[in-house]
Amino acid sequence: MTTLRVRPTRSRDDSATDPRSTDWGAVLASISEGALQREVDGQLPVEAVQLLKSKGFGALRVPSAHGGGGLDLVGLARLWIELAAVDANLPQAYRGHFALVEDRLWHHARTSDQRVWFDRFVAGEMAGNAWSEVGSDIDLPRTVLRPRADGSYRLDGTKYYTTGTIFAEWTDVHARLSRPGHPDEVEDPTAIALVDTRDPGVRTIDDWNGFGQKGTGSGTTTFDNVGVPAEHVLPFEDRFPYQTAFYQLNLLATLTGIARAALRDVVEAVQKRTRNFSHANAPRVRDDAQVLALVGGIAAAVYAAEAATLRVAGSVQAVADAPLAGADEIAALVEASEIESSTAQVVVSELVLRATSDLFDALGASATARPLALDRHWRNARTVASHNPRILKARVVGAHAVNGTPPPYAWSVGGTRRRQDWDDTRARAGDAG
Amino acid sequence: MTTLRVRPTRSRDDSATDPRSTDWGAVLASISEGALQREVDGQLPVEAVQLLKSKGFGALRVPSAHGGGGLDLVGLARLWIELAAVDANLPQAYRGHFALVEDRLWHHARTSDQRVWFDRFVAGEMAGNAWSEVGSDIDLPRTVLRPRADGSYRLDGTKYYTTGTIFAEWTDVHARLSRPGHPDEVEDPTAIALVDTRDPGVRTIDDWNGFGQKGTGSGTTTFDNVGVPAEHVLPFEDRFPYQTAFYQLNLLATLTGIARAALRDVVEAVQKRTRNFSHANAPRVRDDAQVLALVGGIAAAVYAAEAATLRVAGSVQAVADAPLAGADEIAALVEASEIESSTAQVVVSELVLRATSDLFDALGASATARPLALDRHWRNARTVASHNPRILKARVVGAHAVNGTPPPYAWSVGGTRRRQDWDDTRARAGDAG
Amino acid sequence: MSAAVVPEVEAVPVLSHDEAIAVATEIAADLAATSLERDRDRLLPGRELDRLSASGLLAVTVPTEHGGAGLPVETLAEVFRILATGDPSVAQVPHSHFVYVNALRHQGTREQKWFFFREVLAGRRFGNAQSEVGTRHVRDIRTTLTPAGHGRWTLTGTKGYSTGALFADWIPVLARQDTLAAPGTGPLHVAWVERHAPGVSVTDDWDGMGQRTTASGTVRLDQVEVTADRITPYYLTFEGPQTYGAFAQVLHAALDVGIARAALTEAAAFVRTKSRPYPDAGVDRAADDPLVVQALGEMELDVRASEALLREAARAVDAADADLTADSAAAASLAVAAVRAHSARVSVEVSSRLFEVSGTRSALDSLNLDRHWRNARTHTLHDPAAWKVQHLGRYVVDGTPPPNHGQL
Amino acid sequence: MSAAVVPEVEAVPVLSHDEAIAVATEIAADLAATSLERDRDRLLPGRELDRLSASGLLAVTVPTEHGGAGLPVETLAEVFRILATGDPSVAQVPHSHFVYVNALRHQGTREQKWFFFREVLAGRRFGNAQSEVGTRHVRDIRTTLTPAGHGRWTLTGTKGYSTGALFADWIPVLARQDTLAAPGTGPLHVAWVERHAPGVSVTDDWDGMGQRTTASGTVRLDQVEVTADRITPYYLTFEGPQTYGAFAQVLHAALDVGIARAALTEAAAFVRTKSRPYPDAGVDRAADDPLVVQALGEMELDVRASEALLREAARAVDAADADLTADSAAAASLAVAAVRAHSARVSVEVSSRLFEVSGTRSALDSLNLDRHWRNARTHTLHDPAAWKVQHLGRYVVDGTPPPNHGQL
Repeated sequence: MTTLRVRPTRSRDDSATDPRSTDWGAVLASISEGALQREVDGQLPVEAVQLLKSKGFGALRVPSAHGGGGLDLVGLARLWIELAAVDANLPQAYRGHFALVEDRLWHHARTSDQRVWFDRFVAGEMAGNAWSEVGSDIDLPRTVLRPRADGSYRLDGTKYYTTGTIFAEWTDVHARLSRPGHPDEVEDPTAIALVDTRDPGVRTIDDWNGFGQKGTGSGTTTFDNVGVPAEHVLPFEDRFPYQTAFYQLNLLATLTGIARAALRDVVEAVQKRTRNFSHANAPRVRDDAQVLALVGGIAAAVYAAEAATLRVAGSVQAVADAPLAGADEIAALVEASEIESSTAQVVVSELVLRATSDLFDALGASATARPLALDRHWRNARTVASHNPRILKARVVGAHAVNGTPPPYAWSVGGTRRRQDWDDTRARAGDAG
Repeated sequence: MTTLRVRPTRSRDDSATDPRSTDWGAVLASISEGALQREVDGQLPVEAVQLLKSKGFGALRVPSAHGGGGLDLVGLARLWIELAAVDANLPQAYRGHFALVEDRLWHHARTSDQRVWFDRFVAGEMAGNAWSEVGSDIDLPRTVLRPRADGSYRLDGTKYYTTGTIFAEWTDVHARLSRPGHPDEVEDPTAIALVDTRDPGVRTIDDWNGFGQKGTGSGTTTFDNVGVPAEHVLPFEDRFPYQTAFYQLNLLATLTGIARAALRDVVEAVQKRTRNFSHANAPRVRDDAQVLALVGGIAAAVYAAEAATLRVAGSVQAVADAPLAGADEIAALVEASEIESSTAQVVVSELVLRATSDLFDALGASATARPLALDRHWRNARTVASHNPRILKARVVGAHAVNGTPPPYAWSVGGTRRRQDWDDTRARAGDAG
Repeated sequence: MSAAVVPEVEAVPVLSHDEAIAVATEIAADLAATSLERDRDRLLPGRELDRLSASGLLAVTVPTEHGGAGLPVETLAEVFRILATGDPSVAQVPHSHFVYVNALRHQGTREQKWFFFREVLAGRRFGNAQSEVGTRHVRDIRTTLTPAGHGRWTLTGTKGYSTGALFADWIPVLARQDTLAAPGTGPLHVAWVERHAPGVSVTDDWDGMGQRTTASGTVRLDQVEVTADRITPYYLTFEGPQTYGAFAQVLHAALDVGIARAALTEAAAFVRTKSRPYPDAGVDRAADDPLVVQALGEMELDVRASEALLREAARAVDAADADLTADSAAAASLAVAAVRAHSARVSVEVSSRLFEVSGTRSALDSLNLDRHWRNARTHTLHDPAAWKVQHLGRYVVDGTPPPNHGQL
Repeated sequence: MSAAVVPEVEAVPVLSHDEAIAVATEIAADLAATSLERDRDRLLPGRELDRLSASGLLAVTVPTEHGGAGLPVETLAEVFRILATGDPSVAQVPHSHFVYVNALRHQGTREQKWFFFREVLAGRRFGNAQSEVGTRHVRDIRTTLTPAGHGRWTLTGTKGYSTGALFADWIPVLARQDTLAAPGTGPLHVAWVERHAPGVSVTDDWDGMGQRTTASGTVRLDQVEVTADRITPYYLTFEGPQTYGAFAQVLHAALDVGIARAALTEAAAFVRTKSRPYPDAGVDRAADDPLVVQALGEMELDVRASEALLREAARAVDAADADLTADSAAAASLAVAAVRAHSARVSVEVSSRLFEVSGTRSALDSLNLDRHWRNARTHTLHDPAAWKVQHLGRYVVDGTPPPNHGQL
């Protein structure tokens, strides 16, 4: 268990590199260097996150006019894939961050100026996620925001699987909004609190205990009398509507990157292998037709997974492009993107899991040596895939194809919630809670 | 065996509809209507081809400035997929045509004005293919062009699997160029002759005898003293360099469309099924979780196949966009597109074959009734897939990934040839043989 | 009884296990040589069935105390498998025959056994008239036996997918034996009617994409008179542990396993004798391409696995017959479910991969190599493998035994 | 001989088939309860091996004429499979032990048999020192026996992946018995050295991602003295038809089949007791979700197919031993190749699908459920399944019998 915190690398004035001028190839190469050792040692990718912050990674989606990278979601998904291929933890660690960016972009386009947030993102500030609780009703979190006399709030509670928060300056907290004079908690609305993790009442420990994706920083975060200004408390109903598809896109890109890493490693290992079976097809392993066909199968899995993931990115971008559309149109675009992401997952998770397991068949027993950690690809893929059970997704897709059944509206891994009504929220003034 | 010929529907002056104004949805719906009956009756899609000609289908790639549709290859691949979903024969029947269009586009951009051909395409004229022979060396076809005194040529020989030629005004013939005074045939160059099928010396019979893709018009064409003007005889070396990848793209799109047809039919059949097993998961078949998951799996296969196919289309378009690039750059783009198309085939053929066979598991024994012809999807997919053996493709892809081995330069199904050198041809004056 | 379909023999041979296997192997080889044409032209296999009857193969399960060979299910399943490697359509025709010989063993009266087993030993065949088309589910049966007085009953109804009825001497018909008071609700019985009895008509209207010559037609029963001694109580079969369903299903599995082997044998022969090697494979014969060899090897191990499961399932049915308890019957049902689901998957896959290894030339219509896939795909829908898998899954997760009915 | 690893018994029990299965089942249950910790903390199974020795299980293949149980391969393969369901690392340790008991039966002198079988009946274990690291291929052996005069030889070399050597009493070492004239080219022999003899050292340096506690270390042999009566001619094994390779391989297959069953059992238990149903599945228990049940059913039928192939392969080896010809040996090799390739695929798949049915919670490190996949993935690389498939494919397409060597 690690209890570190990646403190911000600079003040807001000391701006990070403009992401448009970043050489991402060099950044990826640098992150790649220590990745295997981090996995073997069980270390969080602290320096890698620092590097990403300093290079403007978190501001890639911020419009260029506001100092960001101005990237669309297809471009972002492509970069996520590349990043996952060098360290599968990182796109997932940044998932909550990019969701908050997306939320701010949506509101900026619809109703309210979000330049203050754009500035933070451009300054390298990162957000994590703090939505999950254990054993509580999804519509009634135990983490509570209580109004203070000055109009601000105090936040108390404990969140689990707070992916990315350990690295972040901000965390995005799902909480119950307690209302004085309304004693029935069940009636309370829920809200999103954007919490500054530099507050001394915020503590994060890395107690994530999965056999894969060990460096995502998915630990436990406690909030003890943490002050939250009113403008950082947002009605839950106003959340950007394509969060479900966006989260799935992040997982798809991570899976695809893992497969790419598996391909890279198997190609290198085959190139290095000198010893073949005496009755093999060719003297050199790298000329053995069976080995080559196996590697070809993995390459094909990567190709198809990338194609499907980028296609999903396009469908999510279509929602992001329609902030001012009518409620029905937004709902239809959201539904389409969720069905597309579910559809892609059915194939992608299978292709990637198979690729990460099959790669060993091109190699010998020595490939199982623990210092090589070639099993991390399967362990990572298996862990990511279990967020999106293929069994469930295939049925959702089939029910949509046959009966037009809309996908379950999952706002987070494992939960479902009521559908948003965008007409209402569009009429409202802003984000203040 | 059918021995019909689809005569052209109009003279060149009577132009077909501008493809840009065509409602392709309506055209596809119209073609769809008779497709099942044609399959059951073993009829060629004659009227469907007529309709496509009259709507400007064959001119979709011709630049808008020259009266064509100005579509890029991604758009064309998308339409091929949709067309294959309503009649799997048609994109394959048009494969040779679009290859000739591509060849003319390439030369128009590089060296010589091809407006005369653009006009023909815009007028609805179609080209078929006549390259394959039986048992002859690929570099020494038995079909021969002999010079006539007037500078034109006469063509004699027999070609097999002349896909599309039975429907077409033109056919694209690979032939040996006999040279008076050079008695050693082995030294003869080969050429492409663009032959007017309305010449009385050209005869096509539909003797294609496969269990799938029965309506592609892949018959035998004989040439008996057929006159060919000199400007219709093209040096083989000048053929557009991305024909291999282009052909593979056509097959990929056809496969993907077949899967889409399978999905459409299984969804309809499940919706209609009333009888379930007494110990099934749900009273209605359409609510049965196992059935829905199976349909979802097929939908996911279609999604991934489409994504991969369209990605390949993008890579082929990248070559088409570079007619004036240097030889090395063209060669690199060609190689990339061939590797991409081979890579996609490894996954797509498996996904599509599985989908077309699995669909029956969502249905009952009554789905096997011959009048429903639900097996046509598997028969069609199996026939198309055997043009691109997965076994071979996986090895090609693996050899490229591991050893950087370039793909075999297959100019046609089953054959390989020497690599083209584009520097040479770029320097030449034109197409004349 | 029609002279055309009953061989002119007094009694057919009583075969030992080894003889049965040898005879089946010989007949299968002849069937294989002509299966292409039978499928293509839909030639119904009247002569082939007469040969089966005359060979004694259709009598191998008549109990020894009735003068039969009394061979176990293990032998019969292997005979079915072997015949299916030759022509699975022909092999499927006598499926119901054996199921009803088995039913007589379980539920026939002494007199019925005496009569019908003698018929079988004389080379007579039983058909099948069980399923009904358009009812809510496969066990919703509307054909009725209504009382006609004096120990006589009247049988009326329509049956579909009646495999073998066309070539049968006797057609056992599944029907509800009604009282006049509550028509349509009586317990299920089997009424035995002669193929050419008044009121019985059989139409050859099967038009499936595979298993084309099974002669699975429609049987119409219009006020057919049946005497009480020709009625057996079907429902009693399921009032205790039984292997009736497992027996029927293991024979179905044997057909799929046979189809898989036939497809693989044909694929290997094609690769060996006709396929061209892929360009750039660097080999002279397709049979030397390690990737083609690998694909054939994968197909072989899948087929072997189905064959092994078939043998184990057949032995499990024999073991349950020898010592019938709820546990032994459940074990037999699960073993049969396993081979049924496995062979469904493998027969479809191997008959499709045939083309993957054989290459483009194998897709010619004249070779009719797609009949293996069409046969597999059609026969594997006879009843859905998905349900066999459910039963296995329920057993694994909760120890739930499979349901006690005729489909397992 | 170390007191720490040899149980304090005069002679171990001589077990019947039923006793062997019962004892293995009991030990496997105890192994299963502790396998999680052994894998996690890499606790070498010294005590567990002593229990195996004391139980008599390691002596079941000593021939009856030497006072042993003389149980067939069918029993031994089932014992291996059962032990592997408990802990496949522990089960793998005695693999070489049985292989060398088998080698002695084939190639030992009368005196060697008398001596070593008595050792086995006294509970002694044999290790293994066969593979060499860094040579060109697996059968490129550089360890040598050089003549030292007076019927003595000197053994020198280094062996890797020496499963079981650490806990062995005797280590049979594969070496070339050289003449001084042509060193490094002599025929392969097995030299038997005591684990703690001068010049023998065993290092526990195995660090694989799975099968972590097999004690597969490095054996260094530095001028170890060996007398001529402790040398058996390995090369003779392959001069005629043999089942030596098939015997070794069928036991490897049994380990994979056991891993697959262990993974499935654990998946079913997890689904039954711990998994939450998927939202919107409309069921109260994950175990009632038809799609989860379906997945478990598919896994069950794959595991059953591997189990059936294992039994058939073991019986084929027994049959070849009873009547050894080129054909019977080839049939045994092919049957073993089938189960080896099949169980390799199934053990990897089922141990991965465990997570598909169990859901997100199953991925916690503390549960260590991934050990099944790590074990399967590691052990299935022991020698590549691809080659088993090639041999099957060559047999299918050309009737080519498998090669006659120790790997099959």
